[in-house]
Order: sequence, then structure tokens, then C-alpha cells
Amino acid sequence: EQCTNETWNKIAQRGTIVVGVKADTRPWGYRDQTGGIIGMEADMARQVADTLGVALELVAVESSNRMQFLEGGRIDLMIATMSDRKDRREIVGIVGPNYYSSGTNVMTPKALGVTAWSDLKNRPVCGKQGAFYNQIVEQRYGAQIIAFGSNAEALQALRDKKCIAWVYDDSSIAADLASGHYDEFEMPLVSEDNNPWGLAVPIAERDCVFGRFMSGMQYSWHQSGELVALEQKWGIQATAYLAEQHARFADWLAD
Amino acid sequence: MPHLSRRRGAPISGPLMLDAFSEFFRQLAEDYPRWNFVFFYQPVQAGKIWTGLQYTVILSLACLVFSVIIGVVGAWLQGSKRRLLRNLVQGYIQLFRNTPPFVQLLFFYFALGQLTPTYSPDGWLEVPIISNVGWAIISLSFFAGAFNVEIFRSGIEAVPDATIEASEALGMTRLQTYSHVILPLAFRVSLPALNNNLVNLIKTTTQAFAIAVPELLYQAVTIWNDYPSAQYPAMLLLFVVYIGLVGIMVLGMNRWERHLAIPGYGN
Amino acid sequence: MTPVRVLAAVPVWIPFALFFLCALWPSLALAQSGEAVRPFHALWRWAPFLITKGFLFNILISFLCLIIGTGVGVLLGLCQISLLRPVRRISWFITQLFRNSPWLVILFIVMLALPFEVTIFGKAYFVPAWIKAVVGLSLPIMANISEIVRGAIRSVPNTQWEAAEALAFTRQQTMWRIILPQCFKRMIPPWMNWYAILTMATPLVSILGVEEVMNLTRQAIVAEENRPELLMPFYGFVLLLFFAYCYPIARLTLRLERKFAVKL
Amino acid sequence: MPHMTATATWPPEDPIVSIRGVRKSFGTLEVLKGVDMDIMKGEVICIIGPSGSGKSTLIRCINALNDIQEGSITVEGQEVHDPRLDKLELRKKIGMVFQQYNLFPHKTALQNIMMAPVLVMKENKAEVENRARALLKKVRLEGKEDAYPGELSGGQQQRVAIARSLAMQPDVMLFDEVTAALDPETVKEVLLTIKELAAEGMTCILVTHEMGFAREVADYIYFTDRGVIVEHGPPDSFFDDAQDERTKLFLSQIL
Amino acid sequence: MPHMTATATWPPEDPIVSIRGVRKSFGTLEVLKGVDMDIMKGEVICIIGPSGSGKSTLIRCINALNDIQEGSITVEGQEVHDPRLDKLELRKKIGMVFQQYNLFPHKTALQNIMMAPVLVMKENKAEVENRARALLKKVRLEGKEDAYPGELSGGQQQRVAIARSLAMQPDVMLFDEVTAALDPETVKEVLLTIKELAAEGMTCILVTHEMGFAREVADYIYFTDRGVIVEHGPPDSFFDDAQDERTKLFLSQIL
Ligand SMILES: Nc1ncnc2c1ncn2[C@@H]1O[C@H](COP(=O)(O)OP(=O)(O)OP(=O)(O)O)[C@@H](O)[C@H]1O
Ligand SMILES: Nc1ncnc2c1ncn2[C@@H]1O[C@H](COP(=O)(O)OP(=O)(O)OP(=O)(O)O)[C@@H](O)[C@H]1O
Ligand SMILES: [Mg+2]
Ligand SMILES: [Mg+2]
Repeated sequence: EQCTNETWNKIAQRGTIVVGVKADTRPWGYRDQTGGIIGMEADMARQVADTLGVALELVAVESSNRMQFLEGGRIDLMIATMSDRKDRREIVGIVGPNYYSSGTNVMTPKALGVTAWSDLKNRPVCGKQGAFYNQIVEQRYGAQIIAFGSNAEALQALRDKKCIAWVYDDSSIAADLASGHYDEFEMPLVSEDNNPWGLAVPIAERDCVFGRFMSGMQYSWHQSGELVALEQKWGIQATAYLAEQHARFADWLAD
Repeated sequence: MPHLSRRRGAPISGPLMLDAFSEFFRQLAEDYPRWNFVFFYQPVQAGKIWTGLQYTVILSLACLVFSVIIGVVGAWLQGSKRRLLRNLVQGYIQLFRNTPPFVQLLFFYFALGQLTPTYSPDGWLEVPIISNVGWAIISLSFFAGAFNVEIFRSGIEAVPDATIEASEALGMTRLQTYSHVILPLAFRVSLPALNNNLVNLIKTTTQAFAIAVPELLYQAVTIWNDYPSAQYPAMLLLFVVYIGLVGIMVLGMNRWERHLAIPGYGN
Repeated sequence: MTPVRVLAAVPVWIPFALFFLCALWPSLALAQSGEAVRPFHALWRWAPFLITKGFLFNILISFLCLIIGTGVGVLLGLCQISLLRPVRRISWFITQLFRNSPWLVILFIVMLALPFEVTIFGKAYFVPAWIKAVVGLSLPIMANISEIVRGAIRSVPNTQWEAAEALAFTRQQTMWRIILPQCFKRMIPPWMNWYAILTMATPLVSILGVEEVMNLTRQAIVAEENRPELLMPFYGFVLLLFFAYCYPIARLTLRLERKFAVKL
Repeated sequence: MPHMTATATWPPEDPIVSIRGVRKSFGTLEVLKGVDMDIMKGEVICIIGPSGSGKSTLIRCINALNDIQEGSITVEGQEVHDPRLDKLELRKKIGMVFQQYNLFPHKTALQNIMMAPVLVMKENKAEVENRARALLKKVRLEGKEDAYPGELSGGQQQRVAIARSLAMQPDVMLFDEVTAALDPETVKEVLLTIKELAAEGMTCILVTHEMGFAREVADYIYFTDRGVIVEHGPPDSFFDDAQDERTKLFLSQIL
Repeated sequence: MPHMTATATWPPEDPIVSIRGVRKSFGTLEVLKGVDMDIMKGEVICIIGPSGSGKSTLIRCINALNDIQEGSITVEGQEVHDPRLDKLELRKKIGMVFQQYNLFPHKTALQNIMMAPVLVMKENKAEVENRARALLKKVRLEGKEDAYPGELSGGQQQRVAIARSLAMQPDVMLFDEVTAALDPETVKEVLLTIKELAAEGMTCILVTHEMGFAREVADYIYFTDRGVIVEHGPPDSFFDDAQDERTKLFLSQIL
């Protein structure tokens, strides 16, 4: 395959990079009251733009449309809490090293005393439409998934006791639990499928300039500890993954 | 396999056909990755589609029935002598006609859902008496019902005063006039508009997916989230199924309309 | 005997009062005295953003759809009564197809069928999702306008065609000078009615990721850390916005309907 | 209520319908400005007059389809506009046929005729059916039993309407321009039916524009104009010897 | 086409409208079964006959609103059912007035009259307006120029319809039961207008049920029954001395 570097050139030509981030996933990407998008992934996008020396345009994407946005050229780059999966790699250009990782976990009421994944069997579990965690608990543990359009609605359903758990990624749940609005809930299970998150460029760019560049960005983020810092900035529980990666990519010459 | 089937005396075409059918789509998915009709060869996905179809049909039928009942009762209440009652019906109609059904669904489910009694099978879970399917039926029925009230009311208005007078002049009571003359005529007049509204209702049932009713669209979205390659096929399926459902509905209503047609009346 | 035409007589405040009752009473009933203030405070902070960036955009989308849908729909409707059989057939088919498919399904399909980028004179342009939404919503509107036009034309008595024919008018002249002017008034009420329906369908485009009021409302709730007591006031607020916009249209439609019904 | 007796016993010397000083307004428009009439049992009277002179209103008042503001109307001695009056009882005694026939379009000819006796009088269905068939024969419509109104010509519909009224075995029949909506040829059929009815001794009050018919069949003629009776008398003197100017003008135009 | 000359020069010895052996079916129903007629310039002919006998169909065939299956109809020597015929040309020569007036409800009386000359004949607007006002005066409707059809009585509407046809300055006028939808009093106004027109020498073909009028105004009368002309002749001999049985029956009924 010949590299055309189409997207890369387009970014340069335009002088703007368009990055798709979430606007409905606090604290990775969400709205401030003026409508702007802020959050950890928004910050990452900003650094990419700064490194390229171009302007940044953030586009809010959703789980259900983020890959199409990238495929269709609506965005140049996607940093949108997406788990790195094999079938997804066939559609979008996910480049390593992964910038984050999370596992599947559930938020359940303390009162229920859930201790094992198997407790979910044949019980209603709320999920988010388009999230792949649904598939896991449904197929692996036989839970009945009720999927809503947004986290807010799913969490509301959990509070209304319409389901016994909310299945999502562990870091997001941890963030919610830390917010103080979910004191009567807990995350009692061991995360499953610790799954790295992938940012993605258009698939044609994966092994070309843009893909390689993004690989490098992620590498240097890990190396400099930038991601750990961002995690802290946005009040996310420190993940073992980021610490590990930071250690792993540490500059051997640094003191 | 064919030997086995034959020995059992079962018709071989059935399973063979099915095998060939799923094999064809499995192959198709391999040759054309964008056309992964996963629900035609993978039992779990097929089950989802089948459940979705059932929910869609149940939802449509239930809403159809309730919305018509709401329409008839509402039209009758609108003829009431009590101003308050009429105003209440009016308020209801305006409320439901002038807000998006999509938001209505969410609001019904989350807002009113908190106020309905619940029972608890396990001490924590509070299963509302009205499930999300129930709320979808209620919400959509009231939505379509608001239109039906108006439809029946204008049907009643279309009955000429003179015909009503004739029946009064024959000494019929109000109730007799209503049930034997006004309603049968009004109903016929209302049929085309009713037909339209009910078609609309069937189309609107897709919006129930906002509150996680596992109807066809919900299942289709689930499938294409799990299998991005099944996106086109799932949409194609949606399209075909809904056109089919609406088609059946229209055919049925047209038949009924013809059945009710009075020679030399209307047209 | 005839049921009273109360509609126009209903004071405006009644539906509004009912509305507030239904929309806000549950949330008020639910929230405890001190707590009740917080969700409304949050709503208050977000309302300007939701209206200016969200609801106004819904209105914009609805206007664009109306313009496109009406333009194409009128043509399609005229094709439906064309003298050429194939033209009639094809336009009928298109009309029925888009009239009878769920809006959501049409929206999904348009989202996929249209590219995200078009190249015009060698320059590439993005096709923002909201443009696709406009296309997607215009299709069913177009089909319904087409039916309105056909219905209105057919409602003009045949004798009007004959009278014009006997006066040596051509078909074109008859259509534009005699028939359409008579239909015009009749088409306005159903047309406005469809506008209201269209406006109320705009939250559907949130599913395409268009940042209209419904989507932004959800995002606002997320930004407020998913506090569950926010759901009702926020969704109730969205209902209220639509009601405040569509109800006057409905009343105007009704008034026009009456006015024209008497005159013709 | 001593007077509520069947026609058969109604004393021939008392008027069966008596109208005294009747005034009626629609809003500010006074339509009847003091009308007096006496109709004896078995009499056929015709009311003629220009359009809008209040003829229809007058006969609609007789059967309480319109109320009156002043004066009195009695039918078989009973005050029609007594608020306590049982309108249904009154309407069993009075048959009315309208200009526009007003058949029930969703019922066949036979069903149209049978409806009121069965529903209102609770008569035996089989008996009513026999009577209905006989009535259809009487109005020369044998064979049209199962036709719907839409399948009948105007004249046929009007005759069904007459039969429908007769099925209630009324004491008085009111006819409001029953031939006005018919074409010249079918007018004859209907007039013939009414003539036969009159010949059998039915009390008839007719509003008509058919002068020849009025002359032939009426026992007495009233001419109304702008809400008052300006001329009345037996047919011969009325037609040949009208005194009133308006009557003369009208007669000259009509012919 | 030597015959396509203006009326003024049409030779008085040739029939201006000539109908020969005309047959016309609707599906399997034969409505006209061989009709012959000749109408000379300036003649007024009346067609009478029972309902459904094909009178309307016949005159609709004359201006090509219906086509025919057999026979020929010529107007000013030109075959009407020639497929190459310019229908618009034909209809400029023939004016037609319908039973239901068919005025354009969205235009005033004056506009109704002016429309065809301006749009079809492309005449000068000011001229046409003068003519239209004169025509309104002729049909005795001065002052109603700006009234919409809905604001006019039936008789007035019908006279506007006549004026509208006359505005095209046709050579032949067709009238199809123009008084049938009117009430007895207003019939007179319309008949008067037609009488004046006939007196001025306009060629008129009238379908009518008004026998008195036919007698007074017609030069020649045709009686149709079931698609054929069963009797014809000048009014006096027709009315007093009809030969055909059906005609006699009809005349006896009508009177
Ligand atoms: N329901 C009504 N409301 C208001 N005005 C009415 C009503 N019914 C009749 N009128 C008016 O009362 C007057 C008399 O009407 P009515 O129908 O009795 O006249 P008529 O003599 O029967 O005339 P026609 O020969 O045209 O039937 C008319 O001016 C009419 O407009
Ligand atoms: N468009 C049509 N299609 C089918 N049948 C028709 C059509 N027009 C007229 N007919 C039939 O042709 C016959 C003659 O109709 P036509 O209108 O010419 O009669 P007419 O003599 O004018 O009667 P009337 O006095 O009632 O107006 C009738 O039987 C009628 O039903
Ligand atoms: Mg009257
Ligand atoms: Mg005719």
C-alpha cells in the first residue's frame, strides 16, 4: 500500500486539526457551561494540535457514531474513550501504545452486597447503548442488559431501582463514585477484560505519517508522565496501567 | 445429514433450506465485509431480531387499541356539557400534540416512573408495576390518542345536522341518535384520517428505543454496535420490516374501509 | 347536537397550567424542601446555553427542512397528477416510501448513505451531521407535502377543470391560474401542521450525534455529574420549550383552517 | 292530560294543530312575527311564500325542532313549547319529511323505515318489518328494500323518507318543500304519493312551491311573507282572487 | 381550410354546427346512438328529454369535452373530433355555460369574465375590462364587479357565467340546463338574459326543462330519449302536435 498521507496533508493545508472527543463522559470529555468541551481527552487533543502547530477544533462524538465520523472524514483524529478491539481495528486505524486502559465493571448498590459477577445472572443490568461492555456481561454472565441512550439515563434507572447494576468502564465508575453523589453505591467486583483504550486515525493513515506521529505522541505522553499528570488534574483515580507504562517507557538515561 | 432426515421421514427441504440460507449469508459476509447479515446465521443475533420484531408488533398493536379507545372516549368527553371536563381533554390534547413524543417517552419513564408503585422481588430491586414497555405503550397511546380525539371529533362534526335532526324528528333519544346514527357515520368519515394516524403510530414506536424497550430498532442498534459490519444489513432489515408492517396495516384498514363502505355514500 | 368547537375558546393558560402541573409537580414533590432549589438552579445556569445552542438550532433545522421539503414536495405532488403515467407512478412510489417509513430509520439510513465529505470543484467540504439530519427529515416532509398537494388538487371539483377547458385554457394555465390558487388556502393548515410535527421530530436527530437540544441537555446533565434529580427538570424544560413553540402554531393552524373552511 | 288521546278519538270539531301568535327570532332576526293557524283533523294545508319568509321555521316549530319566543302551538291539545313536554311523545305523533330527505346513509331503505319503530316504539321487529314492506309498496318502491340511499334516485329517496315517517303512524305529517331538490320528472312520483296520503285522510301540513299541486290537493292555503301570513283561503279563491299585493306579485312570478 | 372564417362571413345557407350519425359510449353504456342535427347561424335550438337521455353528453361532444366513437360533428365546417384539431381554437368559437355555473371561486365577477380573454386570447387588459364591464351591465349585474362568486346568489352567479362565456366572443353558445340548480324565482332572471341574447342573433343550443321558455324562445326543438332524437320540429307543432308516444308522455308529465 502506498501512503497518500491524505489526512495529514489536509490538516497541514487547513491549518486545523479536527479531533473527535466525547462530550458526554465526564471527566474525559464534557461540556462547560459555555458549551465548550473540556476534559482529559480534550487536553490530549490540545497537545496534539500544539505539537503540530495547527489550530484545534473539537467535535463531540458519541459511542455510536465515533467510528463513522472518522471513516467519513468528519474528524481527523478520534480520542473518545474507545476500547481497542480487534473488530474495530479493521475499521479505524488504532495505533499504539494505548494511552489508557480500563476494565469492565459495575456500580451496584451497597445494600445488595454483590460479590461475584455471577450474581448478575438473569438480573436486569443497565448499560449504555453502543458500549461493548454490554455484550460481555450479557454473553459471559447472562445478565439482562437494558441499554439507554446516555449515562445520565442509565444511572437514573439504577437509582430508580429499575436495574441492579450499571455496567461501564471501571475508571468512569470510579470517577462517579468519587463525585460524592453515589454514596450508597459501590464497585465491588474485580474489573474484567482490562482493555486498553485506543485513539484512532483514519485506517489508511495507520501505517503512514499520521499514524506514526500519533504513536509517537502516545509514547512521549507515557514517557513524560503527562498522562499521569492529566489523570490527576481531572480527578481520576490513578490507574495501575498508566503507572506501569510510565515506568516502562522511562528514559533510561534520566536520573 | 440428508440421509438422516430421510430416514426419519422428515421433509428434507426445511433444514436444508435453512442451512443453505445461513450458509449463503455467512459466505456473503466473508466476500463482502460490509454486508454481514449476522442475524441470518448467528442464532443469538437472530434471536434478538425475533424478540425485537415481537416487541414492535406488541407495541404497535397495544398502542393501536388503546389510542383508539382514548380517541373515542376523548371525543365523547369533548361533547360533554361540563366545561371543566372539556377543558381538561383539551389540555391533554394540546399537551401531547405539541411536544415531541421522543421527549415525552423519556419524561414519562423517568419522571412519572418514579411515582408509580413498585414491588420488590429481591428486597432491593423495585420493579415498577409499569415496565418500560408499559410506559412506552402508555406514552405512545396517549400521544396517538390525542390525535384520535380530534379525528373522531371532526368525524362527528361531519355528520350533517340535518341527518341528526331527522333522527330527532323520528323521536329517537340522544343516545339512540348517537349510537345508531352519529357514531356509525362519524366512524366512516374518520377512517382515512384514523388510518393515517395509526400508520404514524407504528412509525413512532421506533422511538421507544429511547427508554430501552427492546423493539426492533433497539435490537438493530445493539447488533450494529456489536458488529459494525452488520450496519447496512440491519438498516435494510429495518426498512423492509417497517414498510411491511405499515403495508399490512394499510391493507387491513383499506379492507375494513371497503367493508364498511356504504353504496353511494362518500366518494 | 354538534360537539362544541371549544378549541379556540380554551384559554391559553389552561394547557400551560396543565403542563406545569404534569412537568414540574413530580419533581417538586420528589425533591425535599432544601434540595429542590439545586436542580432548578442548575437548570437556570444551563438554560441560556440549551436555548441558544440547542433549541434555536432545532428551529433552524426545522426551517431548513420545511423549505426543502416543501419545495421538493410540491414538485413531487404535481408529478403525482402528471398526465404521464411513468412520472405519476414513480412520484407515487417515492411519496409512499418516505411517508411510510419511520423517521428514525430514514435518519439512520441518510446518515450512512451520505458521505461525510463532498468534493466540489476539487475542494473538499465537510458534510456536517446536521446537514444530513436536514436531508433526513426533509424526505418524510417532502412525501407528506406531496400528498397534501395531490389531495388539495383533487379536492377541487372536476367541474372547475371543465369550465376552464371550455374557456380554452391550456392545462398549464388551468393548473396555475385556476386550480392551484384555489388549493393554496386549503394547503396552508395541513402544511403548518406538518411543520409542527417536523419541529417535534427534531430531537430525533440527537441520535445522529447532532448537537441539538436533546443531546446538549444530556451533556449538561453529565457535566453536572449525573445528578439524578436533574433529569426531570431538564427534560421537563425541553418539553416546555417545544410546547411553547408548537402550541401557538397549532392554534394559528386551527384558526386558519376554520377561516378557509368557511370561505371556500 | 285529558287531551293526550289517539287521533282516532280526536274530536273533529277541535283543531288538531293550533298556532296562536307565534313569534320566533334567531338572535336579532325576527323570523316569525305573530302567526295564527288552525288545522283540523284530516285537513291538508299548504304554506307558500317567498324564500326566507319563515315557512320552514314555522313547521320546524310545530315539531319542536326550533323553540319559539312567544305564542303557543298545541298539537292534539298539548302545548308543544311547554318545557316539561316529552318531546319524544310529541314526535311520535308528528311525522316530518325534509327537503333533503335526510335518510340515514348507512342503512338500507328497509332499515331506514324500521329503525324508529323498533328503537323508539320498541315494537316487535317482525311486525315492523311487515309494516315497512307494506309502506315501501305503498310508495311504489317494492324491490328497493335492500338498496342504500346512495343507490336510489332523489325521488325514490324522498319516498323512502315519507315511508319512514309513516312507519311511526303519526297523526300529523309535515312536509317541508319535499320536492324542491328533485328534478321535474321525479317530482311527480312524490306528489302522487302525498296526494294518495291526503286522500286517505292524513292531516298534512305542506310547504311547497308546486302551485298546481297545491291547488289540487290543499283544503286551505296560507301565504307567508317576512314572518307573517299575508293571505289565506281555500285554493280557488286564493289563486284566482288574491287580494294582497305581495301575493299577487309572487303568483305572477311563479307562474 | 377554407371554412375557418369568422362568423361574420359564415354563409347563412350552411349549417354552423352540423351533427351527423354521432355515437358515443361510456364503457359499455351507449349514450348516443346516432344523432343528427343541423344548426344554422343565428338559430336558437332547444334540446329537451328525460334525464339520462344524453342531452348533456351531446352538447359536451360539440365542444370536445367528450370524444365520440362514430359520426361527425362540424363547427363552422371544421371537424370537431379530428385528432389534429386545435381544441383551443374550437373552444374560442364555442361558449359553454354549465348547470353548476362553475365560476372560479377565488376570482371576482369581473376577474372571472376577464380571465380567458386576457390569458387565452392575449387581449389587451384595458380593452377586455371595458368589455367585461359592458357584459356585466348586459346581464344586469352592474355594481357586482368586485363580488366573489360566494357572495352572489345562484341566479347572479349563473349570469356571471354567461357573461364569462360571452367575453370570448363565441360564435355559438351552449347552455346545459342552466336554470336547473336555481330556485324558481331566480330562474326568471337567467332566462331573461338568454332571451335577450337569442334576440340579438346569437346562435344558441340550449338543454332545458323550462317548456314555457323553450316554446317562447326556440326556433327549433329536439326531443331526445335514450340516445336518439325521437321528435323534432318548430315549437308550435312540437308542443301541440307531438307524434311520438314517448314525447307525448314526457310532455304530459312535465306539465
Ligand atoms: N338556524 C338559523 N339561524 C339563524 N337564522 C336562521 C336559521 N334558520 C333560518 N334562519 C333565517 O330565518 C329566515 C326564515 O328561514 P326559513 O328557512 O324559515 O325560510 P323559508 O320560508 O323556509 O325559505 P325557503 O323557501 O328558502 O326554504 C331566513 O332569513 C333564514 O336566514
Ligand atoms: N363520464 C361518464 N361516465 C359514465 N357514464 C356517463 C358519464 N357521463 C354520463 N354518463 C351516462 O350517460 C347517460 C347520459 O347522461 P347525460 O348526462 O348526457 O344525460 P342528460 O340527458 O343530460 O340527463 P340530465 O337531464 O339528468 O342531465 C346517463 O346514463 C349517464 O349515467
Ligand atoms: Mg325552507
Ligand atoms: Mg344533463
